[in-house]
Amino acid sequence: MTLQPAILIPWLPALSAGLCGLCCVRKSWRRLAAPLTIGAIFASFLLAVLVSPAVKPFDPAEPDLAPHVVTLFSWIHVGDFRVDMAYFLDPLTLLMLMVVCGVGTLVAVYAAGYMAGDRGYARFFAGVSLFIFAMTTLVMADNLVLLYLGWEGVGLCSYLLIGFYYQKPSAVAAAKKAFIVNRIGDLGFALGIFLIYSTFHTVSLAEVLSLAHHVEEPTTAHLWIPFLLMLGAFGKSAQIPLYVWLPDAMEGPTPVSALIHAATMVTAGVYMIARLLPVFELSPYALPTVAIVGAVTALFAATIALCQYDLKRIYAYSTISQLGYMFLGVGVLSTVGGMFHLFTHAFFKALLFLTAGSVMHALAGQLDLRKISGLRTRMPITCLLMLFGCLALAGFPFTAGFFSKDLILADVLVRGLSLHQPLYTTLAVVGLVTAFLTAFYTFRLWFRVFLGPTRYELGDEHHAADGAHAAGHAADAHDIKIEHVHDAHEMPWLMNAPLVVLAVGALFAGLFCKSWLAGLVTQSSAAAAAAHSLHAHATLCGYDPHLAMEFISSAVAVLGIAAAAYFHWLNRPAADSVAARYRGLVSLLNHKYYVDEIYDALIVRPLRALGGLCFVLDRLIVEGLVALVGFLPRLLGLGLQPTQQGALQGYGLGMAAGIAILALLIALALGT
Amino acid sequence: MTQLDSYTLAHFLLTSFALFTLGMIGFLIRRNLIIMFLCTELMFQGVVIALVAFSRFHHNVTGQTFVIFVLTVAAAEAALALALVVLLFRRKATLDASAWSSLKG
Amino acid sequence: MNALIPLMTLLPLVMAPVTFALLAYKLNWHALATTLLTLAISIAAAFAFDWKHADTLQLVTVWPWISDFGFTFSFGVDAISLCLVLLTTFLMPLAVLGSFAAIQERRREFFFWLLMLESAMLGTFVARDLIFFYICFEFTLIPLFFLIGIFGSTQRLRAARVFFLYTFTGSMLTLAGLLFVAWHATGGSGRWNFDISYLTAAAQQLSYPQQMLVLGALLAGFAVKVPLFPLHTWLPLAHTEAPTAGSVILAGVLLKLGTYGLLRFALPMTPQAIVALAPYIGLIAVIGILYTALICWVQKDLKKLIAYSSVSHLGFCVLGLFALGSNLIGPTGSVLYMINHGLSTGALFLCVGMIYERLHTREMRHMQGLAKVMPVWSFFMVFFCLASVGLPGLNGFVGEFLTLLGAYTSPHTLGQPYAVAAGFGMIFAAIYILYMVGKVVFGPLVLPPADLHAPATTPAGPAHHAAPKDLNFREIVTLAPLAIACLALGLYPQPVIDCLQSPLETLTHPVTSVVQAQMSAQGPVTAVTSEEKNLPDWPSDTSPLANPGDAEHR
Amino acid sequence: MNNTPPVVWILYAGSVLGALALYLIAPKPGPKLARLGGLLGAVTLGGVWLALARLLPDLGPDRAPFVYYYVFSAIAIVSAVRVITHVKPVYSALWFVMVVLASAGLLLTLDAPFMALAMVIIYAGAILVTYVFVIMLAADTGDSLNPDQSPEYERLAREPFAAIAAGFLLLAVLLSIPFSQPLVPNPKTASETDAKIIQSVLVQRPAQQLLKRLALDNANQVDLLAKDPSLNPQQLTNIERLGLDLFRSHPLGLELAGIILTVSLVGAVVLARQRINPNSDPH
Repeated sequence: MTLQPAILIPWLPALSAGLCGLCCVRKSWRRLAAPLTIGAIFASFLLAVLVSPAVKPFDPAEPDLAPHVVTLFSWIHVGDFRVDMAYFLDPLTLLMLMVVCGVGTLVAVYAAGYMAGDRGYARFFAGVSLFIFAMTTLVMADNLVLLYLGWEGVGLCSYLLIGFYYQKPSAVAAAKKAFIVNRIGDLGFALGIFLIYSTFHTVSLAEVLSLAHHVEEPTTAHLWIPFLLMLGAFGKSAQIPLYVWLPDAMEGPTPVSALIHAATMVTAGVYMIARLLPVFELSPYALPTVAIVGAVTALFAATIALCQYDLKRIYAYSTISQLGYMFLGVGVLSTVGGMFHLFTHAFFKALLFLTAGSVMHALAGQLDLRKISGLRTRMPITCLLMLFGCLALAGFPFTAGFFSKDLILADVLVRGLSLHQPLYTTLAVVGLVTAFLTAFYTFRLWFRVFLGPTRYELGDEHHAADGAHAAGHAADAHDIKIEHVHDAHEMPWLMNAPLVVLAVGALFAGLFCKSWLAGLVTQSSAAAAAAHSLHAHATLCGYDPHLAMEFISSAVAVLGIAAAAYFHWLNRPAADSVAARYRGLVSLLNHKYYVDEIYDALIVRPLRALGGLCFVLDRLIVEGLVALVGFLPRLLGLGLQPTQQGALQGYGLGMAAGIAILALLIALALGT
Repeated sequence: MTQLDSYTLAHFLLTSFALFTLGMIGFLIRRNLIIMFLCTELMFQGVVIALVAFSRFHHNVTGQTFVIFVLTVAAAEAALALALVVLLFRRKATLDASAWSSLKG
Repeated sequence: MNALIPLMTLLPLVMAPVTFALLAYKLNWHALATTLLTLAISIAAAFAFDWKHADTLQLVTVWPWISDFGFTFSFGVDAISLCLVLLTTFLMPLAVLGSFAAIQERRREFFFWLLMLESAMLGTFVARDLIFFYICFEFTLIPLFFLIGIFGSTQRLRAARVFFLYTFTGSMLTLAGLLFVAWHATGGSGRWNFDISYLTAAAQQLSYPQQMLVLGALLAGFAVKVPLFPLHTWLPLAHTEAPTAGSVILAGVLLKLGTYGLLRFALPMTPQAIVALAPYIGLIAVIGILYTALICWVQKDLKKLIAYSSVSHLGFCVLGLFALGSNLIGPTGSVLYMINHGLSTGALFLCVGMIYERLHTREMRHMQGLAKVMPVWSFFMVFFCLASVGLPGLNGFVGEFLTLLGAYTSPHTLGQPYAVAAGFGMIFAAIYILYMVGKVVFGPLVLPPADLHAPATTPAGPAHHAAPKDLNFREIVTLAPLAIACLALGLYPQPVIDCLQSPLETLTHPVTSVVQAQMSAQGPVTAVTSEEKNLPDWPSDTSPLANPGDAEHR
Repeated sequence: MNNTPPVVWILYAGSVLGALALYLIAPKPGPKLARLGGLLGAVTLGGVWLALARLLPDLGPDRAPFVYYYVFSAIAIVSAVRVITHVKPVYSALWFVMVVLASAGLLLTLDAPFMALAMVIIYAGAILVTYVFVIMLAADTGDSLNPDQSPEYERLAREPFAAIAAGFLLLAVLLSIPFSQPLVPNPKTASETDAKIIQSVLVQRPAQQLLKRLALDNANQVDLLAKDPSLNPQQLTNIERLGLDLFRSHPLGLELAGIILTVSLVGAVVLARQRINPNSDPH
């Protein structure tokens, strides 16, 4: 079974994107958009499964290129800079394809129900299928430039989909912010590609990996490459310096948040580092930096999530935190742990977002935690599904989240102990603290929303239009049916079915998929394999560290859940009193450490002032200079004007003096 | 007369230059219109002497024929100039040259 | 077969008076027919062109003009000029189509000048005789002067005047430079020969100071035409005041005359001076990119924003042009950039023109959230904005990426700091374009007050403008080919790149040989210098004159 | 400048002093230094003449005519100065007559008798009479004789210093040329010898008529011719040469001169006929 069909994987969604685009033209065709997109993504998923046996592991030590690369056509060939539209398939790519297309299909099915009745229905699905095209291209890219194409493509789709409700100024601002922050990251990535090309004289992935693998003593250029690529990864996967766009990205419709800002796009950074591990090993400081940034982001985001009141914002910060875990995993060379957490996170985070979406859908756009409580009676299925998701996120024993997070923490601890580097042990401790906080805020949310007295206020948006119009605008009723929401109600089965699948994944993926996934990842990168084996048989004060870490992390998870239960279910006034006592801290966390305001003050406003200054400068100085040059002749004229007084003899005198001096000069010239 | 050698020619040139320069200075100094024209006539006079001196020096009588032409021009100029002066005088009853300065820059 | 090029060039020139004099009714269609015919001939010429060895001069026709001075009408095309010719003939019909509704009165004059402009531009690209090139180069000013002067909006006279004088004074110096080269080529024998290839060959004997002078002169003219940073103030003025078709052609093709001139004359004729001045010009280009990008961000007027953005884009183009050294990435990126910028910015101006026809204002604060009432227009607007920002998959990206890569990998003339700084230009580009798109296309629907000059504080508040209709068929037909071209060039630019390789090789060969010579003179410069290395160390033997060519020319 | 002969230095000094003298004489508001100026001028002129005379190469018997030169040119220059500086226009005109007469004398010393007399007749006679006529016609109201009443614009010269300085600078420069390098007569410009002219032009007129004309004033031609070479029929008189040259090599000039005169005549008549009331301002 050759790799040829793999070419279709990205181009099927692209085709469906085009067709959905056409669907926007006719109102009657809008219905077609959803099945088209779902069909295309599922077809890609099937193709990925179909092609998987033909995929062989890739070892950078001896790059036998043929079986892995499927070339479509040559894109840019200038001198020795050869870039062509070609796809590189190996187990890691396969894994990512499974995640992207699998979760993509489920979310698309959910969105078919969720977005029903919206004016931009076809436009939404065009965006989603374009996103899948970009993501699959990113994942399957054979060379860095094509990866960059996918990279910016997903950035574009997130821009279009965050700004889906373009009527809301906040959505437009959020979309713009997302694209620009991504672009900053992409600049780092582009510069990384330039440096790679100028050092290795090739941008093809296989060659770069093998060349990086064989580099003995890295020059200064080699040291810079990982840091530049890291900048790109952090931009895309919302890590510390460039994470500000993800919480605002929640302005987009919920399926978008689930698919793009939870499961697939944000993991692109993790995939890139996992893919380019040999390049990151060029510099001894690169991977520890990744680990540190990952851990710090995890803790930082978890603390913010504690005091957020908006449902989706909590999950956004939790995504940032979980991504921190993945980077921590990849940073300590436990690619298996990182990718496994990515795999499981895709499931339960998508599940959580979609259930949150159902809650929002049911309460006509109400998302404020303080205004919702006790929905278990109204929406039992969603309550149950969200419970599974929360258990997985919190790392409750034997759920998928538990296995993957535990694997990462164990690897970090093992690395810390076996290599006697205190850095990694501290990171492991930070990981554990974050695990506790994760468990706490996840169940804070769940207990608040579903347990306790059932009282809730409806949101202000119309049920169907779901935020399509800003408050106060009358929806133009003629083309969308308006169901006036009178009470929270359960979602139709069309929307709950994919959630059930996701719930199954969230619960049981840990058990079954661990060995399969470990196989896939170790095949794709030798470093990961070596690290995995190293981690297998280290010891922690006599016990097998993995076993020990399982006990510790499950204890931490249960403890977190109990604390959340006490504060947010059984004794809510106690939570309020604690919140009152630490009012300062709570407001600080609620305002996200004022990071947005700082960025705005430090970067945005000065740049805009600089722009204003440049414009004034441009108008005054540069145009002024031109006008001055234009004014010179007139100035000269004014200077000479007084000599023309009309006096006849004045002119005569001028002539006489002129002749005299002229004669003198000639005489002097002739004379000497 | 005998051969006019260069040194004696210089003498005549001295006189003609002197007359020419005095005529020019007169033209620039005097503000009476008629006298200004008179000074131009003086300049003509200077030129005449130089012409004849050179004609004698080069043994070529053309210099003297040119004097005739100079004379005709001087006469024509005098006629017209004086008619103009009369006209101007009738217009503004003054002969002051600086009265007529409307062609200002 | 060789008669194609002169036929193509002279057809609009001949048809212009005809359309003006005879065909009063259905004028638009006749103008459109002429431009389409020119396009057809140019495509025929493209087929006749032998793309295998694209650097050779093909389809050459020489008509003697004033033989005893060596002036000849010699037409000839190589790959670069053919690409730019195709760009021109492709944009012209769209510009004509775009101005059907825009221009109501004095249409005959409008189309007369537009056709004259087209033949002037084509003449510039196909001219193989220096004087013929210069005549066409100057002749492009006159039609545009009238187009802006008559059909512009409020400040049109001042804009036309500034535009004409500014470019004209600059190109006077260029003429001086070119004539010096021609005179030097005659070697004092009095037999003039203005053929460009002959002059390029003869220019190799120019001494270093002579080259600096010639380059300074050439830069003076061409830097004004390509608005390089300090000399760009005429462009926003001219763009905002020009009618839609005028600014489409001005942005689409006329700005390329400058870079084409630099590529055709400056690079081959004055290699040592180029290598000496490249860092300075690169610096000015980078400043231009960042400076104008920031200015775009604070603009109130839509057209002025796009005008400043094309200054910023041209900064990239020049940066690529001077990224000379080991490989051809920079120049290829630069030529691609010229073509792509022509398409995307031309399309942007068409979109803005359509808005101006409907809302009669270019103030961004008057209009917002047009996506609600004009979805098709919004699709095209967002599409072309993303193309001009350089989104991969669309045409802007290929040019921009190659230009930055070229700048990055040519440490001798430019170097890494230039690429990094220009990279920030990419971010600023995203900022101001998304600011504009967010303001105009997305957001709640706001329409300009009914008549703009009514006092806004009438008790009932300004009666809002009627909701503008979406694009009609004609307008979609205008924009669709551009969109398809952008997508095609973005996804499959390889044929264009292939055909550019060999002509660029011949044009940049002198400079690369100078760079090689200097590199070997200084000992092997390691291919890569680390990030913090500042400007590349100065070529030891060619000390530049006290003030580099570009600073002293005004 | 350093190898110029001494005479040029004297001329420079002379012109500087001359300028100063003229400045003093020129009518200006300041104290009346005219007399002092006149004295200074005379002394300067005298000094220059003496210097020049002493340096004059010994010409032997024909030195005599040179005395006339000095006398006549002195008169000419002094009267020219008076033309410029005199307050009353009539006197200026009359002084100009003196200049013409002096220059006629000079012409005589230059062996151009016809021109000298023509000068006196046409210039002094005709042109200057017109001047005096016009001066009288346009005389100002103030007709009293003493100079103070004459209109203000008569008495005050216009920035005399600058004009004089420029003028004498020009004079000094011009003088430095003929006196420093000796000029050489240009052989090519010399006119044909009389004999050739006689053969080619006067051949129609038999020698006898010429002799007859000469015979009139003296019966015994032969010894006359021998005694006085100028009467020798081979020797053309100045007037004959002048006439021949005028009509043979400058016919066009002659016609043009005629036309100029008629044109000026017509112009003068036209200008004079215009009816203008004195104080109406045309535009």
